[in-house]
Amino acid sequence: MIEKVLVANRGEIALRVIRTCKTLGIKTVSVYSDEDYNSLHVKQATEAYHIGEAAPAKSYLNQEKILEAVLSSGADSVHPGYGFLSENDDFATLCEKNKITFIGPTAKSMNLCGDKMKCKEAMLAANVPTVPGSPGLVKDADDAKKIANEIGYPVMLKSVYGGGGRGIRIVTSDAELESGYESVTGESIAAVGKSAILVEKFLEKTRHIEYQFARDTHGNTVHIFERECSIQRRNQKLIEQTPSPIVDAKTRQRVGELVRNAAVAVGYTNLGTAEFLRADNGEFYFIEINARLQVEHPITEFVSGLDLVKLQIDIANGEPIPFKQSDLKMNGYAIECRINAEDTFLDFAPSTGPVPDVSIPAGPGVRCDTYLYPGCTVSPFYDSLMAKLVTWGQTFEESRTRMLCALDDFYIQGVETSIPLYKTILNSAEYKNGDLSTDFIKRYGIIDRLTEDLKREKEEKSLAAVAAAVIHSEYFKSRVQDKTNSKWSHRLE
Amino acid sequence: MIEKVLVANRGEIALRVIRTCKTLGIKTVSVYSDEDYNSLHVKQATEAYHIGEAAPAKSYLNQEKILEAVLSSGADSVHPGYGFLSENDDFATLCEKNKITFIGPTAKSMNLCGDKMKCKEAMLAANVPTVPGSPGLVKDADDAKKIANEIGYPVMLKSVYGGGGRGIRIVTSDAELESGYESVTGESIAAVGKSAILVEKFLEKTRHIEYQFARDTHGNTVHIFERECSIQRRNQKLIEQTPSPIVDAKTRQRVGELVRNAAVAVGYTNLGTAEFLRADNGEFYFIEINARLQVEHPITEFVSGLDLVKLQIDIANGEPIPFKQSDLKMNGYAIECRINAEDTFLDFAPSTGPVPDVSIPAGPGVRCDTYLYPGCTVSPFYDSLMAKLVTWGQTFEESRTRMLCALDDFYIQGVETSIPLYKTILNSAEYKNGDLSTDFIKRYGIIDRLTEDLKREKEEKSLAAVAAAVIHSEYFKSRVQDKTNSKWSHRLE
Amino acid sequence: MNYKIQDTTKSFVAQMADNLGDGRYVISIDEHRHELEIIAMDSRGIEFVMDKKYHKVRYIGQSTNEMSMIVDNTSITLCLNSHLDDIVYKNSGGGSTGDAQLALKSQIPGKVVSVSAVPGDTVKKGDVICTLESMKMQVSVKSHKDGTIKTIKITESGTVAKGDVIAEIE
Amino acid sequence: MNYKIQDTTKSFVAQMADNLGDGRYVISIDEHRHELEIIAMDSRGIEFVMDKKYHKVRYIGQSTNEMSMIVDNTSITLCLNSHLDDIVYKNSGGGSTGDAQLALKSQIPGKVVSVSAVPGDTVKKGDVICTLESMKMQVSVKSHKDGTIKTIKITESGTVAKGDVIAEIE
Repeated sequence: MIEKVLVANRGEIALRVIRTCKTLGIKTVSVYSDEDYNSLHVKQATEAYHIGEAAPAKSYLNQEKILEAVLSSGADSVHPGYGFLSENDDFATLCEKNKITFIGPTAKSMNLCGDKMKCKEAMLAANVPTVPGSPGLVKDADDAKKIANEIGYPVMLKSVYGGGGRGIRIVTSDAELESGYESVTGESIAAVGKSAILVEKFLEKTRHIEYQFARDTHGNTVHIFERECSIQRRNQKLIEQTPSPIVDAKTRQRVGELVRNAAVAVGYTNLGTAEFLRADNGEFYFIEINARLQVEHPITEFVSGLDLVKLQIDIANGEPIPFKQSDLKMNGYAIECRINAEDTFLDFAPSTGPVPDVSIPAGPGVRCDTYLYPGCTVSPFYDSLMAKLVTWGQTFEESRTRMLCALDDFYIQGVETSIPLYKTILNSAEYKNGDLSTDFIKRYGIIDRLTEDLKREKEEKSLAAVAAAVIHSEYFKSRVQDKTNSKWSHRLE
Repeated sequence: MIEKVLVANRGEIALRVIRTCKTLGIKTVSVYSDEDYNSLHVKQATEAYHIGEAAPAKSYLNQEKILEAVLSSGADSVHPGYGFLSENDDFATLCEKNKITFIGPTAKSMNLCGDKMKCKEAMLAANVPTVPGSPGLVKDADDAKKIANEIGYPVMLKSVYGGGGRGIRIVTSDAELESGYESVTGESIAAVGKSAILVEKFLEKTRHIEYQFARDTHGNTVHIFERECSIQRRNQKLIEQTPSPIVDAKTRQRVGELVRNAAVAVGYTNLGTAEFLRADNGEFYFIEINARLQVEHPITEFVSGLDLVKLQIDIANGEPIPFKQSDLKMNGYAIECRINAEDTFLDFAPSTGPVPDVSIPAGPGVRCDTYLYPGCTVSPFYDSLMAKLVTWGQTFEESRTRMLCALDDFYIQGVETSIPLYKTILNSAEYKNGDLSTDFIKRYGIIDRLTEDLKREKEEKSLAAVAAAVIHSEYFKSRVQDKTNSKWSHRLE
Repeated sequence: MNYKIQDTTKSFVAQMADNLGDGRYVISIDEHRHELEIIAMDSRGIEFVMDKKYHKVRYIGQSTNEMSMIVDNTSITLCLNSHLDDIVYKNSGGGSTGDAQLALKSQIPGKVVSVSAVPGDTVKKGDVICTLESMKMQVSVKSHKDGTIKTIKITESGTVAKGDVIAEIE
Repeated sequence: MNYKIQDTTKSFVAQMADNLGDGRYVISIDEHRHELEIIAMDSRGIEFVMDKKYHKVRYIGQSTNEMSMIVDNTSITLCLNSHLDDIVYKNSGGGSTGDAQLALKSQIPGKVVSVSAVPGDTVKKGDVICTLESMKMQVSVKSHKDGTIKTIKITESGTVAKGDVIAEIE
C-alpha cells in the first residue's frame, strides 16, 4: 500500500498530486531546485527535499538526486506528474529496481509507447488505424509512388531527418511526387548529409481528439471519454474541451473501443491517453499514447466525477478499477484554458518575472489549478504554464460563459499572459459553433481579431485611464508643491 | 426580460448573484453602506450606488434608498439575496407597485409564508404534516390535557410570550401537565403581564432536513432534493450536507411530494425551501417555508448541476422551469461549512476586525463563496458569515476528506473562526456515521473534544513554535546589539 | 491637458474640475463632467468609482510624455503633454526671478536617471540639466537661468532628496 | 532558554546551536539538534523548513515573558524566561561599570508603553524605569545604577529612537 509519495515535479501538477494524497491520508515528499525554495509545492508537502540547481538537468531531471530523496525520506512510491521524468523509462526502471512504486505504466510498456515505429506496428496488429502511409521508409520514388496510389493523393513526403518545415513536401499527383521526392532528398542531404523518406497521407483541417483511458493490473480496461484539444499554437495545446462537439455517442463508443484495444496492445497499466487525428471526413487515426497524467485531465474529472490521481494511486496499489465501462456517464461540459506566461504578439515568447499581485477566479463550476500566489515568481527555467483554468457547465454555453467570466476575473500582474487570446477565441463564432481544427488560430485570423479586441477594450477603458492620469498628476503636483493638501489625506495608504 | 439587476445585499451572496448575472450577460447594480465602500461587491458590479450609513436600518434595510437606486440606475429587477429585505413583503409590494421585478415569490405568497399560524393552516389543509399540537392557543389546563392525550406525552407547554427557555416546560404526564401549566402561566405573567399557551408534541433527537423547491408562473413545481442541516448552534446552521444520510430514495420521493404540495398550498413562485423537523422515529414535520435563496444553496447546485440563481432569474422572467422532476438526478455528495467570524469558546461571540492576510482553498470538488480578500475587514455591523466552504465528492467520504483538507488550507488572519470546530466535527465518529441531530454539539460534547484537539495540535506544532521563538529572539538580539550581522541578511524582506 | 490613447484613435482634453471633499472629485473630460470617488490610493495605483463604476488602476511607469497603466485588466498607454516638467521648472525658480540664484535645487526626491550637462557647459534657461525618476515618473529638471555650469552635484543612478542641489550655475 | 507551551504540559529547553551559513541553522531543543532553513523572514513572521518540513509563523505579540504566534494555522502562546530584558539591561550599562553615567539610554527604538518612575524617585540598580514596545515585543528598561531620578525624558505613548535618553539618574 502506498503511504508516502515523492512527487518528482514542481508547479501546479505537484500541487495537484499533493492535494489528492492529502485527502487520502497519504504523506507527500516534494523536491525542489534552488529556484523553487519559495514555491507552494515545498510548503504544502509533508516534507521537502532540496535537489539541486535551477536548470532541470541539475534537479528535476536528475534521477540520482531524486532517488536519493526517495530513499532518505522513506517514500514508497514516486508520482512523476507530466513532463520531466514522467515518460522516461530509464527512471521507471530505476524505481522498479529499487522496489519503489512508480505511479504510471511499467518501464517496458512506457518504452513501447515511446518508440513511435514499434508502437505503430502494435496498433496495426490490434486493428487500430494509424495515419495511412508507408509502414516504414520507402526504397525509392517508385516505391513512394506505389504507396501514394494505394492511399490516394494528396500525400506528404517526409524526411525522418527533417523538421520545422524542412524536408517535407505535400504532393497531389505522380508527377509532383517525382519532383518532390528529389527535392526532399536534396534538402535532407544538404542539411544532414543523408536522406530517409516516409510517405504519409496528407490530412487537411484535422482535429486533435484524445481519449483518457485506464487499465489495471488485472487486465480491466476502460476509456473515460474523449477530449478535443484542437486549439493549438506551434503544436502546443491551448484550450481543451470535453465532450468534443463532433463526437456523438456512437462515435464515442466506437473509438473508445479502439482505445481499449490500443491499451491492451501495448500492455499498458495505470492512466494513459491515446491521441488521434480526426480527419475532416470523420476518420480517426491513432497518433501516439501519452504514458502519464495529462495537463488537461481536470476536464475529464469534471465530466466523469472521478479523481484521476486517486485512480492512478489505486491502480498502482494493485487494486482493480472500481467501476465498469458501463458505469461511466458523461455529465455536462468542461473547458480548460492553459494560462501561459507568454506574449501572444511575440510569437508566444515566454514572459517571466515577479508576480506582485494575483487574483484567482472562483465560483460555481470554476476550478483553477495554479502555483501562483501574490509575490511569487514565474521562472524562466521551466515551462510557461502558470495556471489551468477549468470550467464546467450543464450545457456547453454555460461552461463557455463561465470561462469568459473567469478569464475576466483572472488578474496576474507582472507578466504577459494568454488570457486576452482566449477571450477572443471563446467569443468567436467559429469556436461557439464547434468549428475547430489544429490550425484554428491561423485559419480564422485570430491574432488580428485579438488586436481589434484589445483596441476596443482600450477604447472602453479610456475615460477611466484619463481620469486616473488626471488624479495621478494632481497628486504628484501636490507633492512637488509640498502642500500638505488635505484633499489627498482621504483614504490614502 | 431581466437585463439589469440591482442586488439589494452585500457580502458573499451579493457576489454570488453578480457572478451568475455576468455569465448571463445581465448588468448588475450593487448598493453599499459607508462600511462597505471597499467591498468586493462594489468592485465587481457593473455599477455601484452608495445608500447610507453602516447600520443596516440606514442602508441595506432602507427601502426608500434602495428603490431610489433602482430607479436612478434603470435596473429592471431586484435580487434580495438572503436576510435584509429578502423576506419583507412590504418591500416586495413596493417593487411590484413600481413595476420592478422582484426576484422571488409574490408579496402575497411571501406574506402567507411569513405568518406561521396561517401557513400552518394552509399546510394542514394540504395534508402536509406539521408538529402535532393545539391548532392555536389552548383555553385552559383541561383543554391542554385533552390535546396532550390526543398527541401523546411528552409534550411542550409554550407561552407565546416566552422565549429563550422561559415560559416553556416539557411534561410527561397529566399530573406534570397540571403543575407545569400553572408555572408557565405564572412565569409568563411575571415576565410580560399576560399568558397565552400552546401545546406541542415534544420531539427528542430531531434532525433539521429541508427541501429545495421551485415553482414557475405556469404552475410547474419541482423539488430539488433535501439538505440536512442538523449541525447547529443556537438554532443557527453551521454545517449542511446533501444527500441526508437517513433519506433514502423512497423517503426522498415521498417527502418531496409533500414539498410540492406545500409550494402549491401557499401559491408560491420562484425558488423556496421547505423546512422539516425529522423525528427520531422517522416522521417528517413541516416547520416553515423560507421564501428566498438559502445560504446553503451551493450544496444543491453541486449535486443537481443546476445554477439556482439562473433558475430564479428564468422563473422571474416568466419562463417555465426547463426540466421535469424526473429529469433531476442526484449526483454525488456535497457538504457546506459556514465559515463564521466567531469565537467558539466565547459562546460563538462575533470576532471582527481587519483581515491582513487570507488564503482561500481551491482544488477539485472545492468551491468557496466569500467576500474575503487580503486587506479586507470583517465588519461588526453585519452577520458573521465570512465564507461558505463547499466540497463535492463521488462518495460521502470523498466530500468529507476534501472538506477537511480545504479547512486545513483556509488561512484567515486577524479574526477567530469556526474552522477548528468544523475539523473536530468532521473528524468525529458520530459525524462520519451520519448520527446527526440539532443538539449534536451538546449531545456529543464537541466543545470539549475541540479543546482536546486544539491542545494536540499545539503539541504537534510546539517544536516549530520553539524554533520560531529562538530565531526571533536571536534576530532581536542582533538588532539590539546593533551588529550588522550578515547571518540575518539572507532572504530577509 | 491633452491625453491620447496609444494604439487607438481616441484623444481627450481633461482636467480636474472640482474637489467635492471627502475623496470626491469632478473631472472634466472633453467638457463632460465625471464624478469620481477615491476608494484607495497610493503611489502605485488608485481605486475609484467613476460614474458609479468601479475601476482599479495600477501605474506601471511614466516618462516625460507617456504614462503606462493597467486599467482593470487592460494595459493602456497614454501620450500626454508634459505639464509636470513645467511645474518642477516653475518651482525651481525657472518661472520667475530666480536668475540671481546660484544653486539649481531638486524639487522632488528621486533617482537620477540621466545627467545632461557637465561643468563648463553653457546653458540657457529651460535647458534640461538632468532627469529624475520619482513615483515611477520621469521628470526633467531644467536650468532656472542662462549661465555656465560651475559644478554638477549629482551622479547617474544616485538619489537626491528634495532640496538637494543638483548643479550650480553662474 | 526555557519555553513552555501554554494550554499543554509541554516544556522545552532550546537555543541556537549552530549557524551553517546561507540561511541555515541548527537549533537545539531538549538536546536534539534540528536543522532549519529560513525561506523568508521579517519582523512580522518567518517561514522556514525544519527537519524537511515547511512552517509559516506569524508573530502576534510578546510581553516580557509570553510570546504569541500563529504556527501554520495554529495559535500558540509560549511562556518564556525573559532573557531579552537582560540583554537590554546589560547593553545599557547595567551589567558592568555604568555607575558613573548620568543618562539611561534606550538600546532599542520603540514605543513607550509605560513609565514606572517620576523625578525624585529613589531607584536601585535593576529597577524598571519604563517599558518599551518594539517589533511587537515588550522590553523593560532597568536602571543602570542606584540613585535618584533627576529627569524623565520620555512620555507614555511617545516613541524613542535608539540612543535616546530615557532618564537621568544621579
